[in-house]
Amino acid sequence: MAEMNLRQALSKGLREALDNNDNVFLMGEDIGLYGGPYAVTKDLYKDYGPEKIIDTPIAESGFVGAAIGSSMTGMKPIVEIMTINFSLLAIDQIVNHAAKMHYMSDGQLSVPMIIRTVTGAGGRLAATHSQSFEGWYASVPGLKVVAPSNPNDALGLLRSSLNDNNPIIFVEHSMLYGVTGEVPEPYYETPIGLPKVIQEGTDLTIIAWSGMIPVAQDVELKLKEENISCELIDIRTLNPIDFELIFESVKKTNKVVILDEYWETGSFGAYISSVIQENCFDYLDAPISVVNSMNIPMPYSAELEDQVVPNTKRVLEKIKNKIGL
Amino acid sequence: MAEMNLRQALSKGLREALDNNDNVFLMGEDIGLYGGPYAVTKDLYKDYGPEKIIDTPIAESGFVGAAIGSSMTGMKPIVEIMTINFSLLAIDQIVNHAAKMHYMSDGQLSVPMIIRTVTGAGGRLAATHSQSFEGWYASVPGLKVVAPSNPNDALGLLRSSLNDNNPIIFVEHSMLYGVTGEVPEPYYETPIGLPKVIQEGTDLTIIAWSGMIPVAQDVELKLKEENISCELIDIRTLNPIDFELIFESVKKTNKVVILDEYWETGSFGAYISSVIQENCFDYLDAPISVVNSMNIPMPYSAELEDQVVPNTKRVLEKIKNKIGL
Amino acid sequence: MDKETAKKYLFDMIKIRQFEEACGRMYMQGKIKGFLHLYIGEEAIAVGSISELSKDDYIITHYRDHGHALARGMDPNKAMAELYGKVDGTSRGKGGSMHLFDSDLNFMGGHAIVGGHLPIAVGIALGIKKQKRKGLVMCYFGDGAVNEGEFHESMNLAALWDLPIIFYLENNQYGMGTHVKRSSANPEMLYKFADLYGMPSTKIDGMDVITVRDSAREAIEKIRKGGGPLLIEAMTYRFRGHSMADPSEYRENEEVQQWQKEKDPIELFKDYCYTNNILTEQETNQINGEVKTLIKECLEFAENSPLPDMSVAEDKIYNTNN
Amino acid sequence: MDKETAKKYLFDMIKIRQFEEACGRMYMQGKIKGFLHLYIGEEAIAVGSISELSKDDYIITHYRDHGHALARGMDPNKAMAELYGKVDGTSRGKGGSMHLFDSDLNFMGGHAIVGGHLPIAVGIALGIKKQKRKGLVMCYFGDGAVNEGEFHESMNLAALWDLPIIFYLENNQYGMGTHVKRSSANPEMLYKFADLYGMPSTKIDGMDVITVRDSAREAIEKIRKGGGPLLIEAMTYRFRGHSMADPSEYRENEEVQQWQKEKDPIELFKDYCYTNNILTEQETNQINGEVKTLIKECLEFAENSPLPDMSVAEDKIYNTNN
Ligand SMILES: Cc1ncc(C[n+]2csc(CCOP(=O)(O)OP(=O)(O)O)c2C)c(N)n1
Ligand SMILES: Cc1ncc(C[n+]2csc(CCOP(=O)(O)OP(=O)(O)O)c2C)c(N)n1
Ligand SMILES: [Mg+2]
Ligand SMILES: [Mg+2]
Repeated sequence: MAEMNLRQALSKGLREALDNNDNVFLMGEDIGLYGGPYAVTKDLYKDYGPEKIIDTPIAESGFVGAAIGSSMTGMKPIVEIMTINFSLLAIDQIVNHAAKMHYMSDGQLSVPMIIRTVTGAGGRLAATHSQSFEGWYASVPGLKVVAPSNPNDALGLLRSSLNDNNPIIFVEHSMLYGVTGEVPEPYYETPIGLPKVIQEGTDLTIIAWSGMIPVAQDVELKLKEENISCELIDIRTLNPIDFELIFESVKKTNKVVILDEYWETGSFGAYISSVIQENCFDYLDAPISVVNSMNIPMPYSAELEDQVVPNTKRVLEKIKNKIGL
Repeated sequence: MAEMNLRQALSKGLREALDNNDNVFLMGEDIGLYGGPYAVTKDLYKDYGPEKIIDTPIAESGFVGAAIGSSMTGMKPIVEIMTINFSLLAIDQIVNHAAKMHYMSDGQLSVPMIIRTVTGAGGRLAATHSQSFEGWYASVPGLKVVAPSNPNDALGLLRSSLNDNNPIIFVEHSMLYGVTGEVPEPYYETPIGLPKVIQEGTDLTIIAWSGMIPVAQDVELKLKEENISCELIDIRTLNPIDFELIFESVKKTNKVVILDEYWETGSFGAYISSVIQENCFDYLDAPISVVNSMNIPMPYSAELEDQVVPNTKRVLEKIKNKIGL
Repeated sequence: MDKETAKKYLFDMIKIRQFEEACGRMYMQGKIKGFLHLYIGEEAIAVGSISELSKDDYIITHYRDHGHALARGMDPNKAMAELYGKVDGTSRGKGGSMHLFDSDLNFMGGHAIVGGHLPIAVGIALGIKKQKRKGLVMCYFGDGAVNEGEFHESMNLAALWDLPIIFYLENNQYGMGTHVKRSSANPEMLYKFADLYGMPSTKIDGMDVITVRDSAREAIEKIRKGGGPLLIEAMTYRFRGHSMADPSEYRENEEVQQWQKEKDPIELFKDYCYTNNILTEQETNQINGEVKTLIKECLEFAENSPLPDMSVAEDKIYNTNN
Repeated sequence: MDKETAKKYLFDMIKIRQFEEACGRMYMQGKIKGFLHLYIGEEAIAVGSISELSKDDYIITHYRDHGHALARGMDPNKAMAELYGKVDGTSRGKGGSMHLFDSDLNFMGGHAIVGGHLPIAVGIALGIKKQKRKGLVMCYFGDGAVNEGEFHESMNLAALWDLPIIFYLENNQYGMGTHVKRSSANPEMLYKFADLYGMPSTKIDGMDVITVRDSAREAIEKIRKGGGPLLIEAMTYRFRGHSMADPSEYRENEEVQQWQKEKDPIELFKDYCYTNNILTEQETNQINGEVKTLIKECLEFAENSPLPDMSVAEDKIYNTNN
C-alpha cells in the first residue's frame, strides 16, 4: 500500500500506460512543457518527450477529432480537454463521431480512446467555467463515462479504461486532486460499471459521485451523530451502471437521497432517481430526493458559489424536510 | 379559424414577425434562395429580400454567435440551425454565451433571440441525424425551450417567443410539419411554460411533447377501447414548466407514463418523473414509467428505426407490465 | 494512356454513374430512404484520384460517398444492400447511404456532419505517422465544408504536425443551394487557404479524369517522398440536386444543362479515348453493357437480402473485445 | 503629441499597471479568487487603440480584460469590487475578473471561452450595420485564439458581410505555456490570415503606444469611410504568468527580463516624453502618485463593499421585461 493523492494516482496510471503500450500517447492543451493545467501530467514531457506528450493548439474540435482518427488506426490516445466546459467545442466530435463510429461501421472500426477532463465547480471560476456535463456524455450510447472520487478508484478505473476498446470520458473533479488515500502496490483494476458501497448503513441510501462524495461523507457523519445510519454509494461510473447493487441498498434502507452537482433541471441524478423509483417502487418509504446545484449560472463570488452547489446544509435540510428523517 | 399545417403556422408567425418588427431578421443555412431545408421559410427570401433573410455559410458556431451579438445591440434574430444534431457545433455559443450573457453582466446585456431547429427521428437518417437534444438545452439556466406539437401552439408559442427577451430554443419535429389543425384568426399567444391537457381522463396521465404527441394520442385511443381513460398532457415547453398542472392530473389519476424520444439513459423525461415522484409520492398507485428511445445510435434501416423510437406497442407494453393497467 | 487503364477508368466512372442512377430510381420507388446525395457529374474525381492510391492508403469522405466507395472497390452489391437497409449491407443496414464503411479497403467512411471528418482524417494521418506506416490519407470534402471552423483547425494541425494527408476539395460550387460566392469571402481561390499554413495547393479541372489523375499522382508522390500535407481543389459540378429533396430553385436550368452538355466527365473521357484511338465506340458500348448487368445484379442482390432484426440493431454499440 | 494627451496616455497605462499589481497582491492575500489573468506588459495596446474609439464604438475582449475595461473608462472602484466578488462590482460579484461588463460604455464583456467572443463580435458589427448606426467593433483576442475554428468562421462572416469590425490580435507569443511557434503552422505572420478573406491587415509593435495609436487611427478611419473589416496584429509580451497559477517553466527567465528591460511600454513612453520634452520627470512622478491614490481608494472601496446575498445570485438569470 502506498498513500498518494488523486493527482499522483492518475500520474502513475498515465506513466504505466506510456511504459506498457507503444500505441499510447497523450495529447492536449499545455499538458507538456507547461506541465498540465492541473499538474496531472507534470514532468511527463520531460520524461517521455514531445512524440508521446503532444501539446496541441487551442482547437478542441480539431485535436479531439485527431485523437479519434488516430485511434481508428490502432493508436490509443489519451486526450485531455482542459475542462469539461470547453468540451462543448468538441462535443460534435465526441457525440456524433467517437460514439457512433463503431456502430455505424457495424464493428468494422473502433475508437479506443480516453478523454480526460475536469468537471465541476468550487474554483470561483464563474458561470462559463464551473459546469458538470458528465451526465450528458453518460447518456449517449457508444460512450462510457467514469468519474472517480479517490486515488484508488482513479488508478483502477484508468487501467480499466486503458484496456477498454471504446471511447471513454474520464471525468476528474478539480477539487479532488488533493484527496489522499491508500493505493495497493499489486496491480489491480477497478471494473467500469460497478458502483461501490463506501459506507454501509441501514436508514438511508446516499448516492453520489465525483465532487459530491466529500459532501455525502460529511452528511453521513452529521447524521451518524443523530444515530441515523447512512449507506453511502459512490457510483464511480455513470455509464454503464450496475443498478442491481443500488436496488439492493434501497430495498434495505427504503429511503434515498441523490447528490448531483449538475443543475436541478434535467440532471443525471434525476435519471438515477427515476430508475430506482421504477424498479423499487414498493420498497420506498419516502420520496427519493435529488439535491443539485440551483438552476443558476454559477456566480463568481465565493459566498454565492458555496450556496449554489449542493452543500451539507442543503442536503440535510432536504433529508429532514422531504424524506422526514 | 383557419385550418393549416404546422409548417404554415410557423411561416405565418415568421411573416408576422418580419412585418411587425423592424429588428427581426432570419438567418441560417439555405433558408433563403433554396427555400429552407424543411420549407418553413419558403418564399420569404423572395418577399423580404436578402437583408432580412440571410443565407449563411455552413458555420454553425459562427452564425449562431453572430445572432447572439446582434441581439445584444437590440436586434431580434431568428436563427435556424438546420437540425438539432448540428447544434452541437454551436452549443458552446448557446450554453456558454447566449445563456449566460444576461446573468454574467448582471442584466446589463440581454440576448433576445430565437433559435429554430429540428429535432427527432423518423426520417431514416441514421445515427448522426436522428437525435433529440432539446432536454440538454432545457436544463441550462438562462435558456428557454419550447417544442410545439400542433399548428395552434406553434404559432402561439412563436409569438410568445418573439415577445420574450431571452434566448429561446424553438424545437420543431420534422415528422410534425404536416400536422394540421385549427388556428384562430384573432391574435393570440400561447404562454411559455404552461403545459396543456389535450385530453381529459381519469385512469392514467400520459405526458409527452413534440414528436411523441401522436404516439401518446394513439396510445390514448387504444386504451380507450379497453375502457381505460387517459389524461394526456402536452407539456409544450420544456423550460420553464409549470408543474402544478401536472401534479393536479397525477393526484387525480395516480398513475403516470412519460414519453420522451431521447435515449433512456439520462433523459429529460426521467427528470419529469423524478419531480413528480418527489412531489406526488403519496398519490402514486404505481411506478411512474418513462418510455424512451432505446440506448442505441439510430440505425438507418426503417424497420429498426421504428422499433428503436417509442412506439404505441412499446408504450402499451410498459403500461401493462409496469403500471399494471 | 493504355487500353486497359482506359477501360478501367471508363468502367469505374460508368459504374458509379449507373449505380447512382439506379439509386435515384429506387429512391423514387421507396426502396431507398432517408437522405440520398448523388455524385453524378463528379465521377472523374473519385476515379482519377483513387486509382492512384495504394492499398495502404486511407480514404475518408463526406455523405456524398458512393462514388469514392465504388472507385475504391467496394462491392456494389453490399453498397446497394446497405442503401436498401438490408442485412447484407456494409453495415447490415445500420449506416445507410451517408455512412458507407469498408475497413478492408481502408475506406474509413462516409460522414454526415459537414466538416466533421476533417479532424478525423488528420488523426488517421497522425496514426500512420506515429506507427511509421506507409500510406497517406485522402480526405474528400465539399466547398461548403471549407466554411466550418474544423477546416481551419484541421489544416493547421496537419501542417503543424507535417502529416501525410491530401485535403481533397470537391468544389461543385454549391453547398446545398448556396453558391460558393454567397458563402465564402474568397470564392475564386479556396485552394489558396493552404498558403497560410505553408501547404502546397493546386486548383484543377475536376471534370477531366486525366487531369485529376495527374494532379493526384504528383501530390501522392510528393507525400511518398516525405512531403507534408497538401490541398487539391477540383472544380466540378453536380448534375443532380443536393439530395433527392432538392427544390432546385437556386440555380438556372441552363447552367445545369450547359455543364451536362459540355463537361460530362464520362463523355469527355470517351471523346478523349476516341480521338486518341484508345477505345472504339464498340468497346465503350460493351463496357456500358457490362455495367448494366452489374447494376441489375446488385439491385437483385439488395432486393433479396433479408431485413435486419433487432439483434442487429442492438449489436456493436460497444466494442466488447477488451 | 501634446502634453494633455501624453498625460492621459501615461496616466491610463500606469493606472492599468498599478491596478493589476494591486490585483496580484490581493490575489495572494485571498481577496481575489478564481482565475486572474494580468495584462501587465500589454498596456500600450489597450490605451493606444481604445483612445481612438468614440462613444458609439463597441469593445469586446477575452478574459484578460482589465486593461481594456480601464482604458475604456470603467470605474476602477467597481472593477475592483467585482474582482472582490462584492455587491458594488460591475456585475454585483457574479462575473469576476474574466467577465467585466459595462453596457454604458459599450464594453461588451470579457469572455472566458477562448475564441468564443469572436462570432459575437461579428454579430455586434452586424447589429450596427443593420441598424445603420455609427460605430464599429473592436474585438481583442490572443494568438492562441487564432487556432480555434471560430476565428476562421468569424473572419469569413465579417468579410462576406462587409462589417465594421477590427479584429485586434494581441500576439503576446504564448497561449498559456505554448509558444505560437508550437501551436501555429504560420507563426511569423498570423496577420496574413486576413489576406484570404480579402481583408486588409497589418502587424505592428504593440509595445509602443504611439505606433498602436497610429495604426488604430488609420484602421478606424478606413472603417468610418465605409471600409469593411480588418485585422491588426500587435506584437506584445506579458510580463507575468498566464494566470496566477502559472508554473513558469515554459519560457526562460532571461526572455522575460529582456522584454521587461527593453520593451516596457510605460518606460518606453516615458522616455519618448522626456526625449521630446513633452513631460518632465516631475510630471510623470506626479501621475504615478495620483494613480497610487486612485488604486488605494479602489481597494478600500472594494474592501468596504458588502458581499452579495442569495437574492443577488438568483437575480437576472432571465430577462423578465417582456
Ligand atoms: C454541420 C452540418 N451542418 C449542416 C449540414 C446539412 N448539410 C448537409 S450537406 C450540406 C451542404 C454541404 O455542401 P458541400 O460541402 O459543398 O458538399 P456537397 O454537398 O456540395 O458535395 C449541408 C449544409 C450537415 N450535414 N452538417
Ligand atoms: C475554449 C477554451 N479552451 C481552453 C481554455 C483555457 N485557456 C484559457 S486562456 C488560454 C490561452 C489563450 O491564449 P491567447 O489566446 O494567446 O491569449 P493570452 O492568454 O495569451 O492573452 C487557454 C488555453 C479556454 N478558456 N477556452
Ligand atoms: Mg459543394
Ligand atoms: Mg497569447
